[in-house]
Amino acid sequence: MSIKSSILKRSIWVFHLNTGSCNACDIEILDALTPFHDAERFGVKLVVSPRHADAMLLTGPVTAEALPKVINAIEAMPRPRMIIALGSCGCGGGIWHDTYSTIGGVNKLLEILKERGIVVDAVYYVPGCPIRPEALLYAVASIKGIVSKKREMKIYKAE
Amino acid sequence: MSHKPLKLIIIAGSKGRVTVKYPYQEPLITPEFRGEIEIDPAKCIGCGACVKACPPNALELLESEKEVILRYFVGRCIFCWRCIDVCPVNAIKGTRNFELATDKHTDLYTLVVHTRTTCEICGKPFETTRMQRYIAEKSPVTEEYASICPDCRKRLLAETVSARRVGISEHKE
Amino acid sequence: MYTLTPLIVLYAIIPVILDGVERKLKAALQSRIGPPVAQTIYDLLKLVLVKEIKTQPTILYVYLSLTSSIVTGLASLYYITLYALRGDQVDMFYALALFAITTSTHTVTPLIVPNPYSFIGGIREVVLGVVNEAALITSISLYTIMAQRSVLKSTQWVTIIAVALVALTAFIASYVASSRVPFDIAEAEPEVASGIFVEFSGSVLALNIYSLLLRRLIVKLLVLAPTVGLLYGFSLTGLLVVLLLLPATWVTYATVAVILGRSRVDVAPLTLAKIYIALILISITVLLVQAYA
Amino acid sequence: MLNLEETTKYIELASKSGGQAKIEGDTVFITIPPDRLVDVADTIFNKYNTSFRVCAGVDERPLNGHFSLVHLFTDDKAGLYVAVKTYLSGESPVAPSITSVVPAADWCEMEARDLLGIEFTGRETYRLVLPPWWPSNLYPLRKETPYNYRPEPRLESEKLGYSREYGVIPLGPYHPALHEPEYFELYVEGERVVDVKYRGFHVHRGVEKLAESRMSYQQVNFLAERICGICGFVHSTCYALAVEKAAKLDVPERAQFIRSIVLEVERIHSHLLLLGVAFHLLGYDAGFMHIWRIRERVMQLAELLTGSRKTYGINLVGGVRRDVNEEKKQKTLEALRELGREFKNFIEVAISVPQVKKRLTRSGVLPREEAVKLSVEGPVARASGVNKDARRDLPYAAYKYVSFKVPVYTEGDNLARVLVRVDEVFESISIIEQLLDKLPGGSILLTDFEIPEGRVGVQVVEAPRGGDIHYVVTGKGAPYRWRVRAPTYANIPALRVMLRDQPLADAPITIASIDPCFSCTDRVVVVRDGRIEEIKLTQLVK
Repeated sequence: MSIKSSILKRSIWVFHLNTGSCNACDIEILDALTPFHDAERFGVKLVVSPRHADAMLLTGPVTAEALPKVINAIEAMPRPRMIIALGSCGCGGGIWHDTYSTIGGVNKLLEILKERGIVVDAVYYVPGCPIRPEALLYAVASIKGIVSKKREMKIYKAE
Repeated sequence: MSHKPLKLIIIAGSKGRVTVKYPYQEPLITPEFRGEIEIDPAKCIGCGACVKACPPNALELLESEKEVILRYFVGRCIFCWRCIDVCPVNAIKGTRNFELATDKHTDLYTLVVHTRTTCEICGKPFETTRMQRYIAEKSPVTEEYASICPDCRKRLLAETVSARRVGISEHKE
Repeated sequence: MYTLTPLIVLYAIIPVILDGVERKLKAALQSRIGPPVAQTIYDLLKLVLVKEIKTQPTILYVYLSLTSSIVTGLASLYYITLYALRGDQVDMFYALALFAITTSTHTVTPLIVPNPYSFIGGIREVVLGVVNEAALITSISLYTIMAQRSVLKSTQWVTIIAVALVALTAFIASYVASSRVPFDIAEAEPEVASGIFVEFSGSVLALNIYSLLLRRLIVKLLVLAPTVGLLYGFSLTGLLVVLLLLPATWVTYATVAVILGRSRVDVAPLTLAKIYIALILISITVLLVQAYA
Repeated sequence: MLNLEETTKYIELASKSGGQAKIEGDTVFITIPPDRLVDVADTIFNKYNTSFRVCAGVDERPLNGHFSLVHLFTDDKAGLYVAVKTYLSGESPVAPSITSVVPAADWCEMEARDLLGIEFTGRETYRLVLPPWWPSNLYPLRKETPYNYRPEPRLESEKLGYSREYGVIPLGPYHPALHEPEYFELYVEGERVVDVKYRGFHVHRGVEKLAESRMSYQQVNFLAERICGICGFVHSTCYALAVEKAAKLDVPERAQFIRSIVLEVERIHSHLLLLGVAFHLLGYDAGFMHIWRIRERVMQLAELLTGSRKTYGINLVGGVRRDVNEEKKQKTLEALRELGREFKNFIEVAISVPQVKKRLTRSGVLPREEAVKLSVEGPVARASGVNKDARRDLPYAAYKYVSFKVPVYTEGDNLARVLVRVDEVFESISIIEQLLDKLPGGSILLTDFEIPEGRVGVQVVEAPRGGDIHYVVTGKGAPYRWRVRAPTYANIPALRVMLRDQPLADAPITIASIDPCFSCTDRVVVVRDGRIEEIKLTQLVK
């Protein structure tokens, strides 16, 4: 098992799933592949069919129109499948988290997937508006266990 | 077929490998970069100015009987730093931190819990303790009103006015 | 006479490693670091490990055709090696025949899958393949025949020209057959989503990629063996020279692929056909002239 | 700046057709009865040769019990905005369609029909906006509809229609050639495209409604910026300028200069981005990688100037938030010099690659007359010999202080569109250098001003993809109505012309060559054949 997971971590093929984002995250994803950042160092490869993908780079707040296609795309991924929610839209619905034509981010999507019995093995959240390419690299590195997680829930008591 | 395409090799050779070995090296980041915000719980008075200014509602005030919670959801933050501009007590400061990736949704929250005072008269939950002190410091004149909720304040005013008119105060202690 | 089993195992591994080298080189030409050399191995292993989605009813046939393609490929490698050792052209013809099977099975695979993109990609590959395989086989057979006779001893310039032309044709054909840019129009990702591989996942995809890499190895050896035979001679050392030249050839092909763009599906086969026919006709006429003179 | 005899003809036209006209700044507001709309539009568009920008429906029932429909033209030669307004009944709004005289008005009329329930006569109407399952009597932009009411989505995606004689190649919604969810159906004969159906607009996020309801004036800047992640600063600038025009604020010159500088930085990054993608689509990945390597410098420059690589977030109504000091100025100039040199070196190599050259020339041709008829925008128009550029024709921000060429090509093929962008990169570099050189002193942000209600502001900003137009009606603390029309909105109909009779292999590069920015366009959702259901209005009250 440990061997298997270590091999899986060595090659992460990602499918870029734009669910109605503003393009900023999407171009930063492409930017992460280009010479200055070069995500391919970590065995990341941008594939163009969900059938080939190990992880789904989900950008955007999931608009009502894109929802059915998004579900199909995720269903088409082989197990183990991972969703990497990018940007403030992907993680929390972003600036339009409560408008009439979006469903408001990845968490709602996960509920819908659960209802339909589509299993997602892992979910990663990468905040940023848009994400820096480095933020994506950081996420990949933490998936591979190169860096340790920094952010955790903080609760302050102000008297 | 010209020889020009071959120049690519020269260009690549002259450039070498430009890749920055992040996370093993420092990222390409300028001092200007707007990253995650930090709320200083020692300064925050829970006034909600930042909440009003925040375009994506990443900052929210959750009010309950006993306490007011300022909730910062970095997962929805657009890093515009408007909250920093509007904060009356400079409790919010910006950082250059972008390494926020996590696998737990709850990691993305920061909560600042404020206790509430209750109105001296009607006993309804009212502004945060910090807020009250802040107001008292800012304008000592309103000292006696600072701990009374707006509706009670209105009633008091009405009563005092009518008292002046009619001569007898209907306000019984 | 020689036991070649370890060599076959080597052949099975070489293309995966050399592909890693190719990716590294590509990255270098794009002024970035690129993946580790072993990346292709990781990718293939990963693909074998993930749960594949068996959507296609025809998946079994896909498995069969891909496996047969790989097996025949290895067999043809065996005969190429024999040829490089002994210089017996019959071995070469066996190798070519087997390679024809390899290519055709690999080519029809996408046509088995009922998916518009795979179908387009498949048809494209067939169109290009028909032109190119013909040229490849003819030119290499001619090349073999010439390499057989020790033509370089003869001082007749016509022969030299003929050999040169045939060799050129053979090399072009082998480059095209390695389905790299500008002739990767079957896999042209942006044009037909992920080309012929679109419906495949998991181990089928792994098999498909592997058989492609194996083909790349074969087409290079197909031209290297006669060349070395011609210039150096057929022997064990000759074989070693071939194996040493292999990485160099691979890198050269890769470099060419980086500095060029993708040709268009309706243009590529026609232009190729013209070039091939011209070259082969010239060389044959030259041979005939020489024969009757 | 604007000469009277130009404006008089519009005033006469208004009075002739039983309406009145008033002039505010560079905008002519004409109000006419609905029955005269078509011939007025005909005169303005076809006789005066203005360019049609967009039409916007407004729900003015809370103010005066009417709906209103505003058609926006720009007289580029005179530097005039022309807004033609008609009042429609508040109960059952019906307007005459002007598509017979202005074909480009097709989409925006359907948008008004679906978002506001305005019916149009004299044209075939179809359910254009919103998903197929969207309730027919639920109009998001009507004031009584809450911005956050979500009908239960139905999970179905529809085909556009089948063709017996031709093969159908679906392109998208998720396709390597499109980095956004869009759906084209290419009808092919062998490898040749015979017809195209477009089914886009997956990126509708309800921006306009959101701005009217939840947001405040200053917040909308950040919303506008997120209409599009590539040309976002254009949108926020356009919005800010429109509001400032409506409220008659005079913004500090320095702020205007900084806006122009950042706009040009954005243009450079956007053009380089497109060139890179184009090379990738032509299978020349080295081109993609190197162009983006060069582009990275611009991204860092943007971060240095604004604090973010994209969605800069420095625009406010009344000015900007980040200043340019001497050190930044020097760094910028140095970076631009370096950029210009590298780009020049590389683009020569890239264009000389035989396959790239061959496949760009004479593919995806858009003839000039088609370009005029569809009133396409930006590089697409300029590559087809239509010489228009809002920076020169309707100068805004600080563009009146700089001199620059507007590259125009006549071939109208993909190569022309690429070359226009290549030239514009160099122009932008020189513009920034001029602006930095002339940068005036003073403050960068106007403080304490108020924005009166009921004013109207129209503004065009030349985005990397063409003219972007914002129409703002001011309200209480937030825009009463905010209409955005992104350039791609005007360019997509041209794709049909470009793609027809092209080899399938060229479809992706041709689609990319208009530099489609769907997230700008898709504040609405187009549906050709939607099954429509009724819902009780009582369900709305929640």
